Amino acid sequence: MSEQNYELEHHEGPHIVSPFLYLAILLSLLVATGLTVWMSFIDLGEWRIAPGVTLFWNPVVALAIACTKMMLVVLFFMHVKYSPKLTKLTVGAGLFTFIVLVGMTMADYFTRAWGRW
Amino acid sequence: MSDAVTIVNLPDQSTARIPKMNYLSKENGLLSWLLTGDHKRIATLYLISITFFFFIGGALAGLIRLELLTPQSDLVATDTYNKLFSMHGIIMVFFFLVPSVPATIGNFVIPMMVGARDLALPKVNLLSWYLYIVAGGMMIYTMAAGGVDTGWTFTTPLSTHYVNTHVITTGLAVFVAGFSSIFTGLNFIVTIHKMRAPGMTWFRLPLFVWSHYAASILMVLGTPVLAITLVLIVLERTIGIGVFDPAKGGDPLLFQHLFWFYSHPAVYIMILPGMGVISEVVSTFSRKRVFGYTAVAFSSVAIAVFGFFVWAHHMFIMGISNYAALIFSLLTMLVAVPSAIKIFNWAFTLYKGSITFETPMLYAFGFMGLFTIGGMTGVFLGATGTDIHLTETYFIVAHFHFVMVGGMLMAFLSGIHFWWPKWTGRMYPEKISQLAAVVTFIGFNLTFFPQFILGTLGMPRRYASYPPEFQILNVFSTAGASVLGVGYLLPVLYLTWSLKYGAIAGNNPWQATGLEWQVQSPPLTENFPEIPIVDHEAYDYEWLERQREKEVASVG
Amino acid sequence: MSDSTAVAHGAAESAHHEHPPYQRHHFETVAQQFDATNFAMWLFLLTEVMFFGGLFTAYLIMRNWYYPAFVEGSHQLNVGWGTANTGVLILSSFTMAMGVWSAEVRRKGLLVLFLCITWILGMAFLGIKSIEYTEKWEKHHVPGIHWSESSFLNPRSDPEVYKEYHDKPLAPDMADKTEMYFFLYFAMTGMHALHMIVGISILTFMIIRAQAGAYTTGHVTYVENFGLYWHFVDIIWIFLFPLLYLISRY
Amino acid sequence: MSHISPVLWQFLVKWLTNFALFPPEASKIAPQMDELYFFMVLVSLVGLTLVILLVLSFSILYSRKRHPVAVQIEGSTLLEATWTIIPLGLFLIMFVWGALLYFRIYTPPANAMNIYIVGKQWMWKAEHPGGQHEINSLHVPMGEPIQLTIISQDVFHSFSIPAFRVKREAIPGRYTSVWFEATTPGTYHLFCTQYCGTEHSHMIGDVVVLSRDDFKKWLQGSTSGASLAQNGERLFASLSCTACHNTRPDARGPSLANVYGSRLTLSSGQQITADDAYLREAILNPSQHITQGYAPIMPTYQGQISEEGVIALVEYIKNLDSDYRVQQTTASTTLPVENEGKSTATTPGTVKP
Repeated sequence: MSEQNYELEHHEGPHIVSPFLYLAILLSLLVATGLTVWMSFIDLGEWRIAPGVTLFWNPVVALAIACTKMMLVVLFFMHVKYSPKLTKLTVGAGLFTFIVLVGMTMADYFTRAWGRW
Repeated sequence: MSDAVTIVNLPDQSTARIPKMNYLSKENGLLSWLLTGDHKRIATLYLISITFFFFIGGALAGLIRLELLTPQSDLVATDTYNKLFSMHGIIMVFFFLVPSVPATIGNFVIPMMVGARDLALPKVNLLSWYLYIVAGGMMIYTMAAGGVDTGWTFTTPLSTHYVNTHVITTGLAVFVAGFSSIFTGLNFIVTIHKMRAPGMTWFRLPLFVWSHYAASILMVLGTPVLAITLVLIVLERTIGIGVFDPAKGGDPLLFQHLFWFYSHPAVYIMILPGMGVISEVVSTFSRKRVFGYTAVAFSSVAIAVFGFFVWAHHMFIMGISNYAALIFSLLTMLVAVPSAIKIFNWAFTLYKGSITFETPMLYAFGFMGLFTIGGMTGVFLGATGTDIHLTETYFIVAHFHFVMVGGMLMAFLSGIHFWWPKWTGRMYPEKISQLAAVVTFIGFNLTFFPQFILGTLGMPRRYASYPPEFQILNVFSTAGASVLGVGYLLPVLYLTWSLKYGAIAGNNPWQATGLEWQVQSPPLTENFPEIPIVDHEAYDYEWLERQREKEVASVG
Repeated sequence: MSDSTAVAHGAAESAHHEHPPYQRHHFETVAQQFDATNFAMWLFLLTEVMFFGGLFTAYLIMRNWYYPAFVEGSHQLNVGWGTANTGVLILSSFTMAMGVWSAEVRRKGLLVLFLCITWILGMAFLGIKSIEYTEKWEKHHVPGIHWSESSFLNPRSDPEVYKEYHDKPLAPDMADKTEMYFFLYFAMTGMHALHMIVGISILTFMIIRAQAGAYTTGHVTYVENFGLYWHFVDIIWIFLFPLLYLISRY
Repeated sequence: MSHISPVLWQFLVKWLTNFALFPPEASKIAPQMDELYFFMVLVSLVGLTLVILLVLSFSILYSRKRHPVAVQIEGSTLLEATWTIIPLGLFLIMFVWGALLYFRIYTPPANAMNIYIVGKQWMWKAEHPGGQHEINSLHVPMGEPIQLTIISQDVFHSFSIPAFRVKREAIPGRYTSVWFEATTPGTYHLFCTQYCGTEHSHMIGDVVVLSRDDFKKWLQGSTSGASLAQNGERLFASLSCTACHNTRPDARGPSLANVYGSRLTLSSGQQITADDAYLREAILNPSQHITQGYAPIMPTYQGQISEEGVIALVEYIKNLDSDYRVQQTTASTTLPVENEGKSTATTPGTVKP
């Protein structure tokens, strides 16, 4: 693990982020919200991977924007960018387990269609 | 007993006294206990509460075995029987096994093992106990009001639409108990990361701490999924939300996915802390560092990580996609390996040791044998083909009782005996406790081994009545259960006796190396007069020897 | 901040050093206390992620199965209110971050101001949410107790939505499944709103404490941790918004 | 002994006469399953003996009496690797072996005779294609592959025949299937192994394996007058399915002749094989299962037909290899409406052996 001895590792306490940066993040978040609403009214088309298996681009774009917004909030509002590795690892572990839950469950549902079972 | 067969090293009983200042004597009165932040007192509260629930669960188990003495359902009606096994399962899993070692022994020794004065969040620790009590109260209420008969797995749509027992209160009780376990796990992780004494690096931590760390990760990440699943069940019963209801387009298999996403890792929550106990005990009573420390440490973490990828092996015959079954089966095989690693490492810890056979060690031997059987039969069930025949029969009942009771309960008793002197300052009586260990082992095998054969023969689980040809083996099982009951009652009696009459233990009766053994027993409220600076690895018996020489020199 | 770190370093040298009043006895240093509680908060958020994870899994599976029903169910939601609410929540996240900043630079007045704005924005979110819920009730879109499928069997009966999206009538079996969409809509937004309510209650308590100057003495842990919680609730909404409101709006 | 304790004596006699470690092997798959099972038992025994031997011998050799001072050993990478790789290898063998078996048990051969099983609280209903109904029993011929198509009407059940080593969950709202080929005549246990409520332990029955001739006799003796497909046909007519699924050029629904087993393109563009599960879904949730080129106008029959009714319809459509019969029914007046699928439930179908 990353942190070793306590006193050695620790530094100045929480990093203080400039309010202007917060303001910039706020503006980008609002812009991203506008963008995601605007995009949702445009047909971005679809990708026919196989007969019957279609990927619509709209939800993909919407989720990509949502993920970007999440990253902005997590990194700056929640100070993860300035936090020790352990915090970053914690966030990573959360996302990873979340993806395992959703991904592996969905994997079952999708592969059911492959066979007659 | 001569010196050659025991390592017990007690102070001179004529002069020894329990230290006047200790965590038990610091403050008196009920309030000082109910409002305490001291991890040792909370551990004691937990110990009392889980023992209470263990005996309720045990009594239910006794009734189950009595009913199964005869093929007909003659002692109790079928629905009463269904309530008995449901509540036995719920109480034993959520109110005994999950909190058993972590919330009691873990709570008591982890802060001392890492060299801290307390857990990182004492109030959260106390909150966890209160949540447990609230949940336990709800469970008792459920029992008094007529019980629940869904089985501990709450299978939908049975639990949501087809039974009219107290599913809602039970669901909420388990929900609350889940948060109690989340807070315990969270507290451990923070403590292990942030509260280690100077010099206490990760690879100087006792393996007990490693295994609790792994179990805590599972608690923190797995339990909330169970919580939301139970919320959905409660909502389905109260306002008819249909996520799991096939009649409304919902999917009962989704419930299985979400439930087992927690409940499979939950078995590792139950067994990992027990494995930690065994590491400590085996090392102490063979006077040797644990063979392959890093391998044992990382196998705990591997179990925690892989534990999240295998849940659908509970659903092989339930109509999941066969491809998914394949993947989950493969991953199940992988998660079986770290357990094998641990077993062999413990066995080789004995190699060239200097072994004595006090009670904790006897329980640990029992653990190693029974857990090997439990683990191997898990592979039978993890392999897709044999799972078809064996699942949902008594084979699976025997399998998880070998792991949970033969494994975790043995480890729990081992740990309780091992840390009893630290906890109370007094020794338990050795001879009778050795007898109890042996009785438990025999009773256990007599109870659960026949169930493997029953399962292979095809006797389904959760049956109140069964075809008469299965009776013989069931009689054995019931006979064994009564022996097992004696084995569990004995420790309660003599441990209570020892509170007053046990020999004064002194600081380190086992001459163990853990930091918790270097302080007085029972410890001070703040654990250490001065936070220790750690300069040695775990299980360093040479360091211990040097310490003792130093002491002798300074006294002399 | 500077003198509290000095205290922290001092405490590291000797366990018997004078502690600041907010340092709990079992911690060696203030910094250790901050780190530990901060980390604990993150772990708690981890459990929250998994808590919502179950709902998201259910949502994704049902959405895949009953896509047409989810499309028309989603068209019944008001994008205007949804967008407004997203803006409100993002803004409240910003004011919360500013609140943490005020605590860090020890400006009591600013801290109270920002916490109050956050409180108001939180209430505004719940207000808008309740307007939306009322609308659902009036349209008989509350599954179970107050439910009717008529707007999906016959979209023309709802001219406002119809002129926007020209939805085709759903087949009866698919129209049944719109109930599933609203189950999940209410479960997910309800669970989110519950988190908002808890957050606002804590915030109320915090405003009183902040007024008394409890968080401007260098002890920012509490504000910082609450901020984490608040941002987390915001993030959940950031995902709920496109998933629930913006299905096939074109 | 017998005069010391008659009870104990009786018990011992009972034990020795009834003692069995394995259920009878009465299907083709059973010996294969048992081979793997024995292999696993063997591996477990070897593993267990190894652990016990290690623990015992070390306990004796290195007890404090004989070996007062422990030798500190760090560990051994070689040994760690050994007990990682060997168990892993063994487990992987079991995995592959088990997976092969699993696919065999859950992949019915094409020529299997299909019997429908409906589980409900607390009984098993079996529907033979010839129209024979059974409750809590199942008669099957020897030496013929039998496929079971299983569904539950309420909660999860599990259809288990230990002597055949097969088991499959009965799930509400979905067909599952399993197959076996019985090899030894006799009567075997049939269990519900998934906990399903109060009378769970009474949801048991018998599987009777008969020789082919006996089975034929049994079929004749238990006939209910109409075959399953004929019941289906009646239901098909009474639900007015023929109003759309007919052969007229302006028919609003596709013709169903020979549809079973064919490859269909749905309106979503997806290609699927029309199997039992598809037919069931198409009746209950039609809108997602519309064949390309047809409008999604079919009403849902959810809640209007019982599972047995759906089974009869599926069986009817399965056996529909020409439109002749449909035309006949369309032309003639429809039979009296027997809604709610009662048509099959009311037939005097229960035949006890």
